[in-house]
Amino acid sequence: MSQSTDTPLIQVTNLSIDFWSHHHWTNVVRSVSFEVHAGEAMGLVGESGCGKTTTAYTLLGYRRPNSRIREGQVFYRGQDLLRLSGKALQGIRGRHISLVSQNPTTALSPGLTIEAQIIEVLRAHNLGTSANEQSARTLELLQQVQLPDPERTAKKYPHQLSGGQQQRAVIAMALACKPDFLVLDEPTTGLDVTTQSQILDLLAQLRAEQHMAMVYVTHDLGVISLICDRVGVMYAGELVETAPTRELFTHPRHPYTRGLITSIPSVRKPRREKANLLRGYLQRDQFPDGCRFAPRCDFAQERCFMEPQSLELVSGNHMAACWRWGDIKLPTVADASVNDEQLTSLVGGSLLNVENISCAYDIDRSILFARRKPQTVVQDVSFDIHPSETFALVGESGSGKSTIARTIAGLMQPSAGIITFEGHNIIPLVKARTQEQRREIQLIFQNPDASLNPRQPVGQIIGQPLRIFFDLTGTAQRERVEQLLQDVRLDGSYRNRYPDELSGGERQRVAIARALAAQPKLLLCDEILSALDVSVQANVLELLRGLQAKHHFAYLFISHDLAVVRTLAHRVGVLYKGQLCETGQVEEVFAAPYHPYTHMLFSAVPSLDSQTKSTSVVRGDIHDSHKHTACPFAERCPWKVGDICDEVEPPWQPTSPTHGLRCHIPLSELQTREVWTEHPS
Amino acid sequence: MVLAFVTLLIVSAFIFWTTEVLPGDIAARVLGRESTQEARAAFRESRGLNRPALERYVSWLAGAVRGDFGSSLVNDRPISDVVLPRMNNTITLAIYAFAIYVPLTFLLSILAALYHDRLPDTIVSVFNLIGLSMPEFVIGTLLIYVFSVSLGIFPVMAQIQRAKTFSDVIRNTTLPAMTLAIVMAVYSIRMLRDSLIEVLDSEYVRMCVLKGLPRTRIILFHALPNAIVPALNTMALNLAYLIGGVVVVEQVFAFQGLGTLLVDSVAVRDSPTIEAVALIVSAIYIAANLFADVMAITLNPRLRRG
Amino acid sequence: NAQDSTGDCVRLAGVESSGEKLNLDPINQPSTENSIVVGLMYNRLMDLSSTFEVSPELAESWSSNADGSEWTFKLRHDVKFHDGKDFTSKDVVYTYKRLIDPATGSEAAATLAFLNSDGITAPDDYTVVFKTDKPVVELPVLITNKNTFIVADGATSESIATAPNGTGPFIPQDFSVADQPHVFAKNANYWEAGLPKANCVEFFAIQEATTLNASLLAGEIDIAQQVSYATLPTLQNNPDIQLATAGPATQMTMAMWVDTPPFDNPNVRKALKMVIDRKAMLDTVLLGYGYIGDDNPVPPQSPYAWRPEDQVPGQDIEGAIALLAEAGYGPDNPLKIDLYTAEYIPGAVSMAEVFKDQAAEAGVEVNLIIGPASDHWDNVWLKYPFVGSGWNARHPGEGLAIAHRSNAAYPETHWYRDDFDKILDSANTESDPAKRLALYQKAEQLITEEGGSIIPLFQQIVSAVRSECSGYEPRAQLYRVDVRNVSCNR
Amino acid sequence: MSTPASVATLPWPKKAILNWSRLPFTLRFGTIILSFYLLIALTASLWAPYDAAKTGTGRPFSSPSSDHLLGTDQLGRDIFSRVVLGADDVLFLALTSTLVSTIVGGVMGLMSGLLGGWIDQIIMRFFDAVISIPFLVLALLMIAAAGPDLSGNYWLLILAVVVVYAPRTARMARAVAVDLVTRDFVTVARARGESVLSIVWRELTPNAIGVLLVEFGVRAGYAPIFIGSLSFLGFGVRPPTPEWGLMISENRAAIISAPMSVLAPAAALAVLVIGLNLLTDGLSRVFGRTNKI
Ligand SMILES: Nc1ncnc2c1ncn2[C@@H]1O[C@H](COP(=O)(O)OP(=O)(O)OP(=O)(O)O)[C@@H](O)[C@H]1O
Ligand SMILES: Nc1ncnc2c1ncn2[C@@H]1O[C@H](COP(=O)(O)OP(=O)(O)OP(=O)(O)O)[C@@H](O)[C@H]1O
Ligand SMILES: [Mg+2]
Ligand SMILES: [Mg+2]
Repeated sequence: MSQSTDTPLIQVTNLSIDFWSHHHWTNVVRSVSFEVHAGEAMGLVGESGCGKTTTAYTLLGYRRPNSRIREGQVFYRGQDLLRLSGKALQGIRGRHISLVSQNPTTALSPGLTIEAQIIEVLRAHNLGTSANEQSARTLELLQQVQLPDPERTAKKYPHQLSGGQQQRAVIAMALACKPDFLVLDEPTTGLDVTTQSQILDLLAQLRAEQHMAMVYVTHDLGVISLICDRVGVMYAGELVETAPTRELFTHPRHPYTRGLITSIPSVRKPRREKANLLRGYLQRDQFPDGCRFAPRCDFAQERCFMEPQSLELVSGNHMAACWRWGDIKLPTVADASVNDEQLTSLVGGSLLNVENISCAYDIDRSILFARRKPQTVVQDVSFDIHPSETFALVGESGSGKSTIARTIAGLMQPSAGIITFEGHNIIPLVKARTQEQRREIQLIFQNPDASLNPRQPVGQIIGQPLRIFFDLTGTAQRERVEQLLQDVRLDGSYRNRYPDELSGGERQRVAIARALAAQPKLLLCDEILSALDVSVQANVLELLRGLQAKHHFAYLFISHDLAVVRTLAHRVGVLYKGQLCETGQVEEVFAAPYHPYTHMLFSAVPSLDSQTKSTSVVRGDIHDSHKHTACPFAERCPWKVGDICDEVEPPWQPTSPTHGLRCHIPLSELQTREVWTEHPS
Repeated sequence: MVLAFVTLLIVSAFIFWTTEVLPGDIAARVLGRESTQEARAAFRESRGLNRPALERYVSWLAGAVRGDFGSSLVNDRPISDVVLPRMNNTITLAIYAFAIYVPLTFLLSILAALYHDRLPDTIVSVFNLIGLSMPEFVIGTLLIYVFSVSLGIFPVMAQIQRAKTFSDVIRNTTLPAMTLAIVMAVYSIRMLRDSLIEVLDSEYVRMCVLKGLPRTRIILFHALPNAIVPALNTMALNLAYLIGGVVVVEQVFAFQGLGTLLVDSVAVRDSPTIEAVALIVSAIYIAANLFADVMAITLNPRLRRG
Repeated sequence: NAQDSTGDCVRLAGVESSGEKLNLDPINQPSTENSIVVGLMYNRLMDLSSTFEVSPELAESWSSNADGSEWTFKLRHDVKFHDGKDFTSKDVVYTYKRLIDPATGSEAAATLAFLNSDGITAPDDYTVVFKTDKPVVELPVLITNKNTFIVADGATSESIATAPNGTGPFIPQDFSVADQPHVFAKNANYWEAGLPKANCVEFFAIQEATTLNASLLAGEIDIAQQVSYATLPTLQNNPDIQLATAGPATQMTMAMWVDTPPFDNPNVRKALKMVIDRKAMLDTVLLGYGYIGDDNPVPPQSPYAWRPEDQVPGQDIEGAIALLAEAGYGPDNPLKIDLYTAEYIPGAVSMAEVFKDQAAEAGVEVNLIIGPASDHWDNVWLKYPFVGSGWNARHPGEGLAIAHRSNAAYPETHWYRDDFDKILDSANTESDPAKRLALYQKAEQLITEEGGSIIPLFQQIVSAVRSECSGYEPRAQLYRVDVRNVSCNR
Repeated sequence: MSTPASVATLPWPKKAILNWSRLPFTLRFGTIILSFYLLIALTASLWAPYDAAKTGTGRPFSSPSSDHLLGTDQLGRDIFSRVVLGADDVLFLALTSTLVSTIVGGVMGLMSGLLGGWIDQIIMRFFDAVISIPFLVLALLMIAAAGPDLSGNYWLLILAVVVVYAPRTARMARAVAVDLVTRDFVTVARARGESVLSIVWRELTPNAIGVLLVEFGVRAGYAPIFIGSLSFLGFGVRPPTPEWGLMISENRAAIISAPMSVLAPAAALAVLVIGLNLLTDGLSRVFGRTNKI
């Protein structure tokens, strides 16, 4: 977009930051320099822990506790923010530079209404003299971020809003004083694809309107491609490559950038070769004197380990910190070869059969005995899973995916329906099930931080199922644990570590090992990749596939990430508001005819390959509508036929023995609807 | 609400049962060491103590449900006459003590949390720990010697019943209120400090800083309301303590409160009085807990349902 | 109104609080606080000195027949009750009949058992006659105790609770059980000329010794009837405070059951009495504010004592060891005893601790079992073979009988001895004072040498009075606080 | 090709826990104080200048001198000797009673929070009832019910402390548990069919330990004072045991006449409490207080 006027708005020079931990200073950001001009959007990418947030905070003159700025300056309009007094900073923060932080749920003060929190900012910066003026401005802001029903939303508390709405509120707050520079720290990472796509649209629009400069921090290159003019890639606290967005994606120079790009699964393309994945993960105690990426680099030579690298000009305004940028072969996205693995044929009968289950939660179990009517969140869902098969359930947050998994695991009682496992009816609740049934179905959760007991060493965590299902103790248990750790490609010595001494990917592998320990036949994987970095995700995906080949489990794979699903699943079920709206073989679901909802999910996924910047197909929010309609998707459906959608339950339309969808629109018409355009005309 | 009554019922049954199994003859205790057997027998008869325990409990309970707590076994005065004057005194003292305790707790915990692991925190912590290991009467006695005997500012005896004006009430009850406030504060400061430190480290407080909000506003409107929530129940617990557990402080300041009445009643085995006081304390505890829950919900709307 | 004349009030503090037990009916005095309050508003026929000499109060004079079985009391004519009613012999007869009527629950019924209802008569308005079945030569003393305050004819517990009426120097103001202090206004029509000197009295019950002490030092009270030994050092050389003592007062006792092993062995009893270093015990337990005892309810300092203080033998560990050896106890087989006690009077636990320590010197292992004071008289005393006990000062006739006669209401030593009873009986009917004294002394000697009471100490009443006040004389009787002569100049 | 080889060879930094100088300052200091107390408790009988119960070793209420480092109490006993000789009783009483109440309260609270539903309601209602009875009265009733032969019995006193403190600890533990049971690792354990006690022990306790430790530190300070205030009402430890709470309480009238008789045991107690709190604070730092409430 608008390229350099004379002086940059923000100029970071030679920034180095250390953290105090375990009795010594650890360097976390090293010699980072970049600049952002007025109106420009710069992206910062890198895997978790590389120092993106730390860098972003310094852009507001903020230093986290236990850290020190070893050297460097951050100039905003000529003032060094790092050397300003607290009072002066108070005047700049929120007024001229605003932050949108990663997790809106924790970033909003839980005890104050949205309005109060916005007005507070206005008042702190003496904008809007009267209360009326401030309220008016608040409403204007809420409208600007496209929050539904601003008057009512203003009076709500943060927890009364959905994640996407909360993030909009945070953005409204950031915009309150019309700043000229916005720092966004992973503003969409915790959100659904659909919500993410809406927020990105909003940001793009705001930028266009207000001509703000931005620094956009994320680990998702796809997002960057949609919003940024320029990208900086960080590795281990260093900026390893900066380039204009398109240039970076087409001609990545640094091996790390390359790995990052190839690690990204795509909805549009089926499975990718695993050879180009990044290996290992960032380890602070492993840095050589030279290039910090060297231990993980496939091209590393001795010199790499000795000499530190700094950014060198590659071309135009493309810089990379690798002396070999010239010699290594440029990979291209197109290079990634397609792995046409055959679907395992559906041998034998089904392993698990879910017939017409419905689930409901008792809301409000308060002390007052007052009980409201249970709320149904899963309705009449049926599917089956065959041995060695991966069945994926996709859908937005709150669509009932986890509820189904919990029901199969016996953690909650379905209000209707039957579950059969290996041909036998299984008793709904886990307490009543046989030891054998408990063993054969295992559950892995989204967040390994929550599913691993932080106070147990890995050995004990994996040992629990061994003890309870196989009576293994002592050395026998230990040997088995080591074996299992090897199965998930971890070293046996990890036995003695605690979860907080592991990286996210390693934690998730431990969780997988724990499930494997039971020698299950069915693994219920509830969003097990969502919390992981792309590079790590790719590794775990590989692992899951490898394990399936070896042990022949079936997976129920729950995810909202279509790309991942496409990579792993054999069959897919698309869930919306507790109802299945489409099921079929993965290739069938990922091809026309589409259910309108499936279509919306697809189009929301940002992609490096896509040329379009806007994906405004997504409408509304799963949480917005509370009206009951016969087709649950009716209100958000871009192809809504008419009143029939509200009043008549849509029919199930099979397209093949394995594929079907639930919609009023005739199949023939759905078939012709054009979906995303990879190459728009 | 139902559960509150269940709790009260448990308390009343428990108290009745224990006073029943306690060795000791109320007649001997009321009439004194030198009373005759005949006199004791007559006394028991006159108070209806010869009826079976269960019968007495049921009839007491029936009365209590209608608001009639019976009469003191000691002097046959209606329980309300015995308890209400003391309760007035106690509640006055409790309010005053609370009025000192709450700001004291806030102030010191904020100080300690803001200067976490630095000098002010250490000083507060050390004083806290010393306070923790100081019995109430040592604190009370020291206050008496400093403020009454040496400085003559406040009276030794907290004669609230003689105070005619508000300032008299304040003057007469400042020392016991201070003692109680200190005793209660030591534990709460610890809790509130910990929880404040956690909240101050939270993301939304950081966001407030990065929004350019003034520090006092951040502490008062963002940090404190959220940090208080876990400490609220302790405060409720302290209220129950203030109502029924301050025997020692009452005695040190020759204060006519419920605590002394309760201990006296236990000493003579006057079960209707014990019951009445215990139920008042329980009810206040339950009410305070409920209030704490409501406060928690007000301060933290997340706890609201629906 | 008393409140307005607070400046002239004598502010008096006692250490015991009766709580809800407090009542103004003399018939039942479960606590000292009670008795002090009652003493302010009533009179008795006679008053008793610290040494148990009787002096006229409502009775002007008295006389008996030759053998002491009929006593005639002449009453004052100029006395009126607070409500204006004249005081007459009817009131006296009513009071005493009420005191011995079992239906009233009177706690004096036992001590006044020698009276009978028919024998109390009033020949005229100002004469009362007591006739007894057997001669009672010390009747005037024996009918004078903490319960024998004269109430108006017809008064009942209920009427006293709502409208107390007496002849005494002070009149209760809005008396309520719970409210402190209890305020009494001067009885303007009091029959003793010029008395009381103070316009009013405020009475406080302060249980906590430090609080009492601080209130004294801060000038919030004028007279503390009894101060704790532990706070004495802060008062002793204080120019604002005068200390006054009276005594011997309360006796401090450890009571053994003489019919229960190991105390059934006279040698054991003797040995346990010999191990005590009474002087040292006095100096530590009472800080010297008291007298040594002779294991005899009559203190050695009394004219009735069978031997004077200087003849009381000191500690004799060797002797004790020898006696114990005779009883079969030695280093290999030490005597082990449980002493049940409590802080039922100030110093009781200290006494037990010092006793334990001193007994250890003779190889006796005393195990102290300390319970709550409130439980002591009801649950412990008279229920265990070795307990702490104590008695307020009494006239020897009563003091010897109350716990030691075979038919005593409080047989704390199980001392059922006919010979002892006979001596007491003859003393009660002996009208020659000298012979009577000899009989008492014989009984005392028996108790000292063979009895089950270890009485190492008698307490003094140590009162503290602020120097602004004068005229206060403490009495050995704990229940009697006489403030008629007190006045304060502030 | 990918991870295992490279990961396997990583050196793992030495466990910080074993390295004394790396331990939190509070933990080290607390350990020193406690060891000091333990040393005194174990050896005082060898070197204390006087017997704890020996009366009349000097004039009553004499002030500190070379004969009596801290002076004497009302019975002329040597305060210094009594303080050092009392260490073992205090440590035993305070630590045992608090430990038992923390364990009992902790387990009950965690279990209650884990089970939820009506069992939880019953347990918590019962504990609420116990909490709402003034604690001195509760203890008084208990000890009076036990009768004079058991008065001063250490186990009875410990029981009294447990009855009073365990419900409070249980409330706290329950709050932690309620937060923990929604975590997935508990769900996993449930799905595995673990027993309630096993979940409490293996999954919840390690996470609640930080909170419980802090609670323990605070309560351990209260316990001797609580026992002392029982003496105030005529219960509690039997004299002449040199237990500090009892000493403070029995000498309370002498706080002005002979301040040391009260202040010395109070100071000894204060330092013990500080030591204990430093220790528990340090320990909970080491264990990581993952679940503060
Ligand atoms: N308070 C702290 N004390 C010690 N180390 C810290 C602290 N905060 C962050 N770090 C370390 O600093 C490094 C950079 O952290 P930062 O939050 O900037 O990473 P990030 O790139 O934003 O990662 P993510 O994608 O996970 O948010 C990490 O290795 C982290 O472990
Ligand atoms: N314990 C509960 N009590 C009441 N309602 C619940 C409970 N758990 C989930 N729900 C509701 O049930 C619905 C489905 O929840 P579920 O967790 O199954 O969704 P999901 O598809 O797994 O979403 P996500 O992607 O966010 O995990 C949601 O509307 C949610 O609010
Ligand atoms: Mg970050
Ligand atoms: Mg879910």
